[in-house]
Amino acid sequence: MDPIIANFIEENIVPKFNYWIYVILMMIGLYAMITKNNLIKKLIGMAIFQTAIILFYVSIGVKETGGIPIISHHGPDHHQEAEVHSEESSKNLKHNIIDKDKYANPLPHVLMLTAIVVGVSTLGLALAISQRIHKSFGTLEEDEILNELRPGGHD
Amino acid sequence: MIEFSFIPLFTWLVSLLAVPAILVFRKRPDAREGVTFLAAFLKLAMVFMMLPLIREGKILHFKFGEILPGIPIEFRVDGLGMLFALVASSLWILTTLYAVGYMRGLREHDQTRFFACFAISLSATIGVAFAGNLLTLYIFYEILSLSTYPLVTHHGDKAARTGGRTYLSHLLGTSVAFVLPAMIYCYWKSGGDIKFTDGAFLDGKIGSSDGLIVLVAFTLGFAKSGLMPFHSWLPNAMVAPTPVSALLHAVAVVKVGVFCVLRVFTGVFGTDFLQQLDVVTVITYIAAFTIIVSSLIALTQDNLKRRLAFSTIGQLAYIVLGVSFLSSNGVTGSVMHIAMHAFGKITLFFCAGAIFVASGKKYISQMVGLGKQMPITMIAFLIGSLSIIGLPPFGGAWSKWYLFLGALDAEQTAMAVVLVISSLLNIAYLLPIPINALFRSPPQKDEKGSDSGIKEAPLACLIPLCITALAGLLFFMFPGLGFELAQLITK
Amino acid sequence: MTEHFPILILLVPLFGALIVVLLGRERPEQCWITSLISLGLSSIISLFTIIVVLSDKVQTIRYRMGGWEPESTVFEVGIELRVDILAALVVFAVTFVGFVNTIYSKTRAEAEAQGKVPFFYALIQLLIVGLCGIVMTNDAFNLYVLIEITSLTSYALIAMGNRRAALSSFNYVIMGTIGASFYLLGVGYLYIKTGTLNIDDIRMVLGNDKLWEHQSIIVAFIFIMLGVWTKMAFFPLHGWLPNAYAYAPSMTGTFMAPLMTKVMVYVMIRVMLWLFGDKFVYSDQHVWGELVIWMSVIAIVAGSLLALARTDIKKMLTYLIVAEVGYMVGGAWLGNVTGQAGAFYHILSDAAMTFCLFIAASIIVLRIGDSRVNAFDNLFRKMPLTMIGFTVGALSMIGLPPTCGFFSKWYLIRGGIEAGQWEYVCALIFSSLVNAVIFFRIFERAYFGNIAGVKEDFSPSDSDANPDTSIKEVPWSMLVPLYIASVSVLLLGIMNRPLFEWIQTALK
Amino acid sequence: MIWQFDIIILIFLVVAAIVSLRLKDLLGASMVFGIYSFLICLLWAEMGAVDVAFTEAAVGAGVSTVIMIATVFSTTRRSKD
Amino acid sequence: MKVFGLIAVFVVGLLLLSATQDFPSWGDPRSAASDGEVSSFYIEKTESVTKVPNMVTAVLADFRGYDTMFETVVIFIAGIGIIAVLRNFEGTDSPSDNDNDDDGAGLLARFTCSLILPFIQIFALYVVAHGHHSPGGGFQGGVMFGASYILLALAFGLSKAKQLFSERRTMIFAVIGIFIYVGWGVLCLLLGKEFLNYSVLDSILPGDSMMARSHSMLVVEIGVAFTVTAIMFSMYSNLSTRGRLSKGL
Repeated sequence: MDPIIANFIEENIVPKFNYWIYVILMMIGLYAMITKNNLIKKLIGMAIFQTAIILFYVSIGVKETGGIPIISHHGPDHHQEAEVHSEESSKNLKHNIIDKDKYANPLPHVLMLTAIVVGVSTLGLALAISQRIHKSFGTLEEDEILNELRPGGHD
Repeated sequence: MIEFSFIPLFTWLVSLLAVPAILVFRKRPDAREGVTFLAAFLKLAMVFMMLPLIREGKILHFKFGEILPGIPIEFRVDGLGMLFALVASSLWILTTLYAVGYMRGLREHDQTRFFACFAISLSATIGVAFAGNLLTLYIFYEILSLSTYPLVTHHGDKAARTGGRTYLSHLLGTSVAFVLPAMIYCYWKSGGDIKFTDGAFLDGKIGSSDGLIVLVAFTLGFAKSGLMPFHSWLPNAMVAPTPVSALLHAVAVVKVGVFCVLRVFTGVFGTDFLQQLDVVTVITYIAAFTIIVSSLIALTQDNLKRRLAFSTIGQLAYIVLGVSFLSSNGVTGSVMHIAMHAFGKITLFFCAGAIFVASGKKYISQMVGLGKQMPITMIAFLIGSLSIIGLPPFGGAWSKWYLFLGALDAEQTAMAVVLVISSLLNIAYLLPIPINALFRSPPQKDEKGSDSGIKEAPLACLIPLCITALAGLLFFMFPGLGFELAQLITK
Repeated sequence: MTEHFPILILLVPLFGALIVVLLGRERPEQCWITSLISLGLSSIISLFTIIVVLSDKVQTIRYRMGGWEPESTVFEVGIELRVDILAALVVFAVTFVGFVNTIYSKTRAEAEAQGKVPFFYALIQLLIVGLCGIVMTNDAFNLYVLIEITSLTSYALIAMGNRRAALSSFNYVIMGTIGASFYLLGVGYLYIKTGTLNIDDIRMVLGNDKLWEHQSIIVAFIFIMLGVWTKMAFFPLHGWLPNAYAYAPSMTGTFMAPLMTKVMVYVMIRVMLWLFGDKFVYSDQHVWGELVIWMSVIAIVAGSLLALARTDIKKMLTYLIVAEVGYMVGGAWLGNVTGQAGAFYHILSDAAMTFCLFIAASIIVLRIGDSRVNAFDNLFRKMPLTMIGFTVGALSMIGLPPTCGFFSKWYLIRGGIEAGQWEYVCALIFSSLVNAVIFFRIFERAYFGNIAGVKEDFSPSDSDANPDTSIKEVPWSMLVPLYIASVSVLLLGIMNRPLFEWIQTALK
Repeated sequence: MIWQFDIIILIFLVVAAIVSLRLKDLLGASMVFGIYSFLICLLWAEMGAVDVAFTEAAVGAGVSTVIMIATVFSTTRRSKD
Repeated sequence: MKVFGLIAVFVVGLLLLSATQDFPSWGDPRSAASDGEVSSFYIEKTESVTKVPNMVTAVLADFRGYDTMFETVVIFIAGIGIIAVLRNFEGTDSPSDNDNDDDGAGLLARFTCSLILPFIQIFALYVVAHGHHSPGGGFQGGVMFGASYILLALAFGLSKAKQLFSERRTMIFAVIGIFIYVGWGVLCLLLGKEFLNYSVLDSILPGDSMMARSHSMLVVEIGVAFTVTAIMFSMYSNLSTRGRLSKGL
């Protein structure tokens, strides 16, 4: 294989394949949103698009060395004082500072919780609108709707 | 020298305050037109009140409300503005008198709207005449365009609408497209100062190429001056009733156009600065071209008002030409010509209107022998056309003479030739009308036709045109005031 | 107390919305007065905020949510609100337009949202909450959440209209989600490089670490801009706007058309000058400066021409909005303070005049029952009061003194001249000429009517009486907002000098 | 953090996304979309974002799928693409 | 259209990929975001300043509580928006299909549901209450609680569920949820500190100011749970019946 390509893969793909997959997912979702003819399909594409972005954010927060962002006082770094479980929370903070590499970055998770909520709200509202459209046009296919509007609408 | 005074404000306000009164009295025509007359006389009185101060060389000044950084709404009365205000306000009275006769004679509709817009346009005109800075000038210019639109389209039929469309599109379009950016450019170049003072504010602040562009933008942008190629609104506006044509041609609109051009030359650039920029030849040639071409077109027109319109275009070009000589004589000639042409042309229009009211004739070919029925009108027409042509003993002679001198001062013999040729053309397209009317007998077929029973127009129409015709004579005898005011700016 | 004003501006309409929903089915008639009170209160508070911010010692209110002072860190750990004079002005515009529009919707809400009145008022108040939050927040992600709040409320509000409205609302959902998600992506790219979300801190990091030439920052900028442009209907991305605003219920259209796009323009200016900083945006090694100016030129020209081609008045106005957005984008991208300040001043003035025009247009359409311009015969005689208001808005749209449209054009053109972007200047002038054509076409119609109409009122005597009294003026609840709007158009024009100076000082 | 596991899920994700967009039957599409949500929530759990995974499991795989299916039932299952 | 979409999509994708080249490699603990001051502050200081080991909950409900408030508002908007869009009160819908209400699913399904529903709801409550120490919180718990009602509606028919949870009640619950959240913030405002600054509440809550923060988080999580429960159910019940609330799936 061409060494340049191999080098490129070494540099850019292997350590960053998450980003690549998220870009691919996002492209799939965006393509569906733009070109799909069925409204529900557009919405599925929208959901995929949003999850792809969420995936990207979560990937920001990941640490190879870190676990879940919940401070555990039974973890390996607290064996020496496993007996003082009471009032530890104030004490062990004085004794040993928490090693931040042991925990994933919580901020992206928080942001993505909000993003998920926004996503489901948008989805619900859009589904309601598409039901309304189906009630008044009798179809969910964009082209059929536009054909029905053709004589009336002037654009 | 410069002294603060409220009179300019009141002069501007008086016709504006007349508008609500006119609207209030819309059901009682007499009271309504009484209000108009009152306003007109008051305005004239105030202008005369200012006249002595101006003649002493004072400059009246009034400002309020800074609307843009460093730019208030500002009135400033100097010689040029004074002269223009005099012409406009004195002619307003006559035009009103005439309009009363005309509108009632033809039982026009919507007379209230007519008189109200008339008053608004008059105060806009005074605003332009007294404008103390470029923005004020521009604002009143636009107000004038808008307020005359209902007058031009008074009849509201198809022709009137097309005419109005051309009118508004030309005037608004050019002013927004050329004047506004040029003004902002000046504002930027001159560091936020666009006041008219004795010295021009753009003096020495701008390069030659930019100067050329800005100058052309201004001169063409103030399309009310009817310079080609933006002249076609004027003939199209002829659909309006004759008093409106009088307003357009003599009192307000076109004069405002040339007045703005004069301001640009004297107030914005300053003649000396233009001298050293050496860019005005373009304007000179545009003006000369306009003079010749419009006169030639005028020859071919059979509709009297259209012919007069084209002659107006030519006469305005005289004024621009004169100022573009940048010599004191030229400027004097231009300033004088504003007044002279105003009186001459308004006479002609009054006559045209009187003929229309009395006989319903619009076309020159129909007017042969009309002098029998309406001698006074036709004699007045003769006087007016002689004054326009510029033959002594009529006022036009002075302005033409000074324009000629200006051409010679500027060593522009070509332009002198143009002046001569165009005067001949004036003779060719103006004189035949009264001559035929007075001295040739009407063709036989018209004997038993509608011409029987034609007599002079109603008195309200007749008096103003006699007055203006006489004024043409008087200006030849006593041109002093005109000179004096003209000197105030040229010195 | 004064330091709590920003959050109070938000909380009052929020509580108002909750109360309205609770009142709900039982007493729908009280929803109007409730929202009127809450929005009036909110606009009064924002007026006071302007006064506070103008005082020399305050200048900028910084309000830290939860009181998280960054003691051990230099960066903000919480979310903070930042209110300077620009934000205060826009917030006042939002709340005030909301208040006036509530007056307008007194009668329309019952008519156009049968039985859904409480939901309408709740949604409109939440929309105002979202808009104010957008303007005041200083946190990039919080901005996203608030953008989504405004988007969701506007989807629902638009979809309350007829079936065309539902369809256009669906398109809006798709476009709006793409836009918001692009913005979110951009913020993510910024976060992965800078590690903070506070707008000022991000600018600081970008400045300190010289991250400007990094590809990811450039891409982040591009995506944020794309997102914001989609939400503000910048020309190639404007597809969703005209139908959405034209078919929405009238009281919704009158509120959204003036505000949504303008607030997004404010967001764009904020992103350009505060999030990335002018050194990055206007730097020479990026090609986009010229490009965006040209895009805005295209937007202005295309918007004006599309508006010229429309006969439906509401459609026409919506396309004019597209053109106006072009004005503001171009002005913001000129790269000099005059242009930016002009664009910002145009946000306010355009809000005023669009509001005026939309109210007038919806009143006319309501009365004559036909939205085509050809049906506007003799309107000046039939409903003079309405047409006066319409005229003021139209003159301002054309840009004639002394309306505010003239002055914003003045500043924008001056900025264009200073920047030497002549194509932009020409585009501005062209569009105001086209606007003149558009509106005088309407005036001619409304003034003379068609030829037959003229003949009919060509009476031998001097008559200015009203020819036919079939069409009446609308009730005060619609005329008062119209006149408030047109007065504010004139007032903005007269007040332009102090406003412009405040804006300039805030931008410097 | 086993990256092989990670990449397998990612590939499944892409497949699920494409399938749910290709299916002509909207009900099936919604179902596959539910599967997609489950996969992605698995992925997040494995990335250490437990709260996000929890939420996605409850919302994405739960509620969104349910309301989507509800919509499909109350409108139509037909889809041309 | 398809071609245009394809081009646009590929342009976007290439732009994004071109940006990834100067990203920190995936999972790198030294990346600007993960090593940055803010995230380090959250990781190291959270427990000391808020007494909450689950950083996500702490950041969600306290540091960025303002976001979460609007997140709740977003849910609320979705709920009332769906009703506003779908419901039409002119009564154009023929009430014919409203009468014959379904009786839900089969017997077995009902039995199973009646068995598991209590556990679901209890677990939901646990998730809400224990969000400080374990994954979960108001939002997840609320969704589960709402899902339990959805399950009820699926099994026993919507009308049965509406008896327990009528629309009026739904709206009240949703409003109460937001009211708890915002009101709690306003309480801080009234006590003279910034909005949502829980630390001043130690005067009315047991424990020091840090414990006050911890307790306040529980309160706002409960508020979120209220709203989310109500809205999730109303979303389902409106969407599954085109807003007529007559006949479930």
